[in-house]
Amino acid sequence: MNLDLAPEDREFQQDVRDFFANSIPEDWKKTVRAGLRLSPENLVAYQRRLADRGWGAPTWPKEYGGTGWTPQQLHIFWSEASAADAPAQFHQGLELIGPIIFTYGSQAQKDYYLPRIISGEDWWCQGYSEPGAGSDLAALRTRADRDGDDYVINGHKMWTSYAHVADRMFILARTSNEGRRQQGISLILVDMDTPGIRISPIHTLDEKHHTNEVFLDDVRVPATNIVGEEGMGWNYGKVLLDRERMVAAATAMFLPQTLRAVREAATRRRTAYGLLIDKPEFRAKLAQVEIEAVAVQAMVLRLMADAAAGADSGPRGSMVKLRWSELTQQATALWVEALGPKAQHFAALGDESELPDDMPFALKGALYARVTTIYGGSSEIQRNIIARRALGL
Amino acid sequence: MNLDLAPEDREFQQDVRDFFANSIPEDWKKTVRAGLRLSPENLVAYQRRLADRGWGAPTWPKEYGGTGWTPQQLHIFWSEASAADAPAQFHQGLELIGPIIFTYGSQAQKDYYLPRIISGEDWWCQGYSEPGAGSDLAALRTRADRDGDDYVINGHKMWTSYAHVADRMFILARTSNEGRRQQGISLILVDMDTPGIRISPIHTLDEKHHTNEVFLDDVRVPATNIVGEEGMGWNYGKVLLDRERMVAAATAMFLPQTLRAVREAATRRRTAYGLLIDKPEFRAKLAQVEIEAVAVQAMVLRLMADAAAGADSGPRGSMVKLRWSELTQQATALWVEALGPKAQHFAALGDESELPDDMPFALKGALYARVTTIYGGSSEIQRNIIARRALGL
Amino acid sequence: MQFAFNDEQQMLRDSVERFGEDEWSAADRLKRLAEGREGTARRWAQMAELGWLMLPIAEEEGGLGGGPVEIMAIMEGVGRHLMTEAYVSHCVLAPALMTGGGDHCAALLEQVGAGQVRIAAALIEDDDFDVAAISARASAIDDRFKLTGTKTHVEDGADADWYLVSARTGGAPGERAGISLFLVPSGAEGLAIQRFRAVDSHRHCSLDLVDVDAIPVGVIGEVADRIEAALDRAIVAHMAEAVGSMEAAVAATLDYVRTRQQFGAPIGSFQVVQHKVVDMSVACEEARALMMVAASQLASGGDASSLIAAAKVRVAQCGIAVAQQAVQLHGGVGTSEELIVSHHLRRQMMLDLAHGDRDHHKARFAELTR
Amino acid sequence: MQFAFNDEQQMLRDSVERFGEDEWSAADRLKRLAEGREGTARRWAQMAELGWLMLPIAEEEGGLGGGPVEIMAIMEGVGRHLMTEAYVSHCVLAPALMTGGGDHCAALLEQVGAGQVRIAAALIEDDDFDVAAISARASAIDDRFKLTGTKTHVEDGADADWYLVSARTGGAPGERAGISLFLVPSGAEGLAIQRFRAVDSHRHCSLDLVDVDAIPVGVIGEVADRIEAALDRAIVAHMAEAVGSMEAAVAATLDYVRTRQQFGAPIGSFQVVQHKVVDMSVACEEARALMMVAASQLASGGDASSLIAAAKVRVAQCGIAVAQQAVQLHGGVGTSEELIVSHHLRRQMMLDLAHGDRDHHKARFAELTR
Repeated sequence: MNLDLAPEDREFQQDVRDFFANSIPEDWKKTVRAGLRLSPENLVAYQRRLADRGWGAPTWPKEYGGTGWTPQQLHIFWSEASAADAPAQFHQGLELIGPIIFTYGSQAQKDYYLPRIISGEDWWCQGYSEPGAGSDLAALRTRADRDGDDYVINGHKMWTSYAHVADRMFILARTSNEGRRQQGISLILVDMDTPGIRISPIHTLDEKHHTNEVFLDDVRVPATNIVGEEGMGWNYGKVLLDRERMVAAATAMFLPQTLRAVREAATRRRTAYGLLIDKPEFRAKLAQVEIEAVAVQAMVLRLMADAAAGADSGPRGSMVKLRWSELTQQATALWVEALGPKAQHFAALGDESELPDDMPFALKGALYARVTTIYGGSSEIQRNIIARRALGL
Repeated sequence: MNLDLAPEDREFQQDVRDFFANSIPEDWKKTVRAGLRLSPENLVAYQRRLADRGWGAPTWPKEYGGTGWTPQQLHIFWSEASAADAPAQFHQGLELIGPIIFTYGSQAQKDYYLPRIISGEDWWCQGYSEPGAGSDLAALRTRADRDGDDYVINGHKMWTSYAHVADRMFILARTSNEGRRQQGISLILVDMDTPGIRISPIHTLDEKHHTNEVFLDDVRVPATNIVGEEGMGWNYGKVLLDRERMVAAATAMFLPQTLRAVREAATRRRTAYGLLIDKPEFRAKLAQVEIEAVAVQAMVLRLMADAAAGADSGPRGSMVKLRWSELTQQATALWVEALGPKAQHFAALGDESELPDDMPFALKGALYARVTTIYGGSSEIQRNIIARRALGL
Repeated sequence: MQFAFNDEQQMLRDSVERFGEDEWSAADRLKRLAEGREGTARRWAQMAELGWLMLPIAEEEGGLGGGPVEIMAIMEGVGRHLMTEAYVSHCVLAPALMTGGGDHCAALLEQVGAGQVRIAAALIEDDDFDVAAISARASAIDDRFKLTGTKTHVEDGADADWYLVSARTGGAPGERAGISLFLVPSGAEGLAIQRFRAVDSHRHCSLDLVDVDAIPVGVIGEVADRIEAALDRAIVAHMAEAVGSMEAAVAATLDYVRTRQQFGAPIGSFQVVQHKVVDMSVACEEARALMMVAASQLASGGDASSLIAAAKVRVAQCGIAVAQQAVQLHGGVGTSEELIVSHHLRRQMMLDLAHGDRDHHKARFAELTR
Repeated sequence: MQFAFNDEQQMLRDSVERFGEDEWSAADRLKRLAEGREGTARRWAQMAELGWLMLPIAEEEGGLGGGPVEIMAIMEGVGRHLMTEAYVSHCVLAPALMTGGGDHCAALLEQVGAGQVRIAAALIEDDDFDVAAISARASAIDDRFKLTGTKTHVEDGADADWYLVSARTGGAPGERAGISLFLVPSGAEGLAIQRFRAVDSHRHCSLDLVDVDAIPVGVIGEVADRIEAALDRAIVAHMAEAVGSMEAAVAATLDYVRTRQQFGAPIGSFQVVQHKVVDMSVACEEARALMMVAASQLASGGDASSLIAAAKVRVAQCGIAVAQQAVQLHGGVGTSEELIVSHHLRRQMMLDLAHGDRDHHKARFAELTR
């Protein structure tokens, strides 16, 4: 989608384009197009490159080390990153805990943690979900008991992505059992090398290790690690509501990467008809997904324009999440289709013969994509939220 | 779908085929393929022809004038009717009130009403829905008050199909306000020429007059017109649950008629590519609908086999209704698509120039089809029923 | 990228909104439709007076030079109130085809802007939406042209005074070269008109032409691109209408599910109903975003063709889905003439067909992005 | 039309069910998979002992002459318990290709039935599912044949002792005439095998053949029909597996939504969840009905090809939709290796691909019903 750009934006666009032209190794691109995350080492390397360029925190205000970019600039940045097959930045530090810290954290927390997020020195993971608290997060049971100058944390977190590589974790824990379920929950920062933390991998259908259970047994952290006030942790999540639209927007902008991969696979696949990409039925299906992706890009433009105007986007962030996740699933499924019989060759057995590059990626992408309608508020929960908040039902 | 037939069934099949070969005028066929009902006069004429052949009530036991056919024979009968572009029989007398009368009615009711249904002499309509009682039928407010040897009925019925041509109506009315909402409801037979009945047409989006509001003001009917016991009307509906699978099955078997019409239209339509029917994208879409229609036919075969074995079909009648109605909508929509730009020519203006035969039919069919997921228990209600009764949720 | 109207556009929008409420309130719809051509003529005169008819006409040709965004401000209101006046055909498509066509065109366009003349485009033959799939022939005799052929569908053509007819001065059916455009008055000798009504109460026609005198418009043999560019403008305007109609259908449905009681509660309290309304509103947002980006791109003069093809497909899909669901959630009453929702459905179905259905534009998108 | 098993078939079904519960309980699945080939070998021997391997082989060739309905009784259990043993490839497809192929085939089939030999069909080239889209060549030298070519995918071929290879003795790629079938041992000179694991833990391979000695099976140059008929049998067997798997996925989901508590209630009490489970069970019913009608039609000997093509498409669509929804309704835990539902999803995705995906069979259906 070409935009009408002001001359200064056009200059900025060229800067960004130049940067990406030299910053993305070929082997990253394959992974990226599958809608898969790079390995943690590579994501950290990417974050460092951006930080070196001064672009480590594109959505943050300047005073906290961010770029202070306008939404227009952000849109340009993401467009170019997407076009260059650059990955999305890993967001748990940058988009989740970072903004909470710079909004509600103490000066000491700001000074210490924020630069380390930007530089890639600290990798954060999120300790929210629990076995009995998924969609219904307020049902969480992890306790943080005050003991002198410390909190002593006990509990069991689930679906803690990248806990196995993270340096720090932000968790929601119950500091009181009184009042409504949402009350008495606090937000606490935990170093991952604190004694009493045990991490157990959760193996998932895509055969990648990206998520974990985290067991906390008498994990003792200084009371100063609490963010904001005790018992107010639930409320701090609200700052994220407004930022979530940015996460959704950024993620959705990377969708065309997967569609390029589908096109490439279909251009390679020979069929009795000729190349798959020339087959009218396949073209119609690809066009359908591409058209819906254009629609999502248009929705993102509206979000960014709202942000630029300082306007409330209402439920549009949720809508982009809903549509983006569905489309990722459709696009990766179409990619598997484009591979044909070879999609049954997921891994070589015995001798390490060469597999086509995109083969396991297409399948890993299609399998991993199943979780996109579940995490970050499942599609069912998103619809509940829209019904309640936007439609007043 | 070809079936393995026993020799006697094969003979029966030939009889039925011979009958239909000579019984369906060309102008009926066009209407039938659109999934539209014939005009009342034609439906009555069709019923008379069947009755003359002894086939007026294919699903009824012999003792009440039915054919006493086996499910296998019924399946053959409907298959042949469908293939011959014969209409489905109008079901409100045959499948709704008829079976209630022969199960719960008095001897006098049986002797009088049943033969008149089979012969086509009496056209019945169903007075169930009301403005405030649609999906939630138990909310009905029409009252039947006992006055000597009569009931005096007051109320307002909605969606009374064919009230404007019907001779008789069976209505649900409240004879008591005590107990649960379902209690105190009675089933009463009403002659349409009784004073106090006023019929007001409901104009619908397909521009055909097939349904009505019926206002009942002090409508006085003999108390002997009640079916079964006072206050038990709600329960008599239950006999229909088991028969509904037959209505669903019969209706679903007529789906291929519409698909033939789509094929014909696409075979006539010229495009820049050639005939529409040869266009791969269109063929893929048509194949998809035809394949789903094959699936529904297979589901019907299972239903009939259950019936033959005297087995409970569980929710399979509801499932056939769900799928059949969705497919009718898809098939008629595809038919409109197949017409192309000409689908915008619904009716001639001014001089009565000739319109292609299938043009208004395709559109009437597509518009009328919207009601198939609403009437007879909307798709939402069907899913509620399956969730509760079959899945125990 | 403009996502909000400026003051002037907002005033225009408000004025259309008032007109819609006065003239096309949902409750009076059947009465309005029953008035037939007389009603349309009355409203058309009012619209001329309000300056809307001349809005899209270039300033050089006596119009106001309004662009896609101004047209959008009008068409959303047309959609919300389901006005049957053929604004897009006569005031967007015809002027886009005729602009720069010389004195005769300028004179006619002035009359169009004043509401005195209606011109409809006769582009479609042989049941195909492709502008190049035509075989009507224009033969030059001295400086004059004679047309012979059949136009299967003329959008909003039933009551037109003039027709803009595409015909071949060269080339074979399917080729883009050799297509020319001509003006033909509705009373021309050799012209037979069949008039039709569509399910949305729009009035169309088909034309049979046998040696009909015609006046050329634009460069002989080279108007395929111009026709497609003009159609793109008409399509974007129709998309704004579709979005207006969708949003009205959602609003009506929201009202209904909040008030309609079944099983002792408003049906809007049932989760399945809620999620369906949510999906409707997501579809609205999708269609609105596409429509606005397309209008904006068109306004900026950039190449918008693949974007418009994409938007045409998706807006139609969303529009039909929303209107179908609106009917479904209203239940039986949703299928009645009296309620507005089924009128939205019928208009959405016909908007899909106007200037190429979903399949046509999907194939076009695939071709343009090949 | 047979919709219920007879006593014998019911006993067979029960025996498979017991075997599945003992050997492939969902809780032990990861352990079973970790055993790799040893586990498969042990279970294969048990299956031989139970007589299942010889069940589909013709009586004349030392088998039990079981038909599609008996195979269905076995395959539903295979699907319910997601057994990875390649019953269809070795015991349905290979025998159907080889039956009546003479002494050599009969001798091999006896060994197949006894579990001593596994034979896989190498039919696919060039990334296409069409049986005629092959160019591998068989050259006759005296009475012997030499094969040269590439087979991109051999279903369950990783551990086969023999391959049934389709190759051309005449004709051009795309033509049905000139296709022949050959037996090649896995250790043949000139044969290179690449072995792969799929996401469902089935083990496949591709073959490169250069002047490989081969034994002809069936009539030279005329086996295209035989191959398609054999594939139809394999496809119907796979559909029974798909239905078994779908029903198990629905049962697991029902259990889960009845017990999993969120917001103070089992999630199965939420209407949206209920309707999704309903749609899953409708899809199951649709797939089961199609599968049974197809098996029955195949058993009766009538022409079943378009019916089977239709069923293949729809069962795959239903199967994938059901398994995806099962994962979705389980939430995060649905994506974990430990829970069975994602294994059903992976198997359904691969079953779609086995012997032609949805698109291939949709086009085939369109062609057969033209």
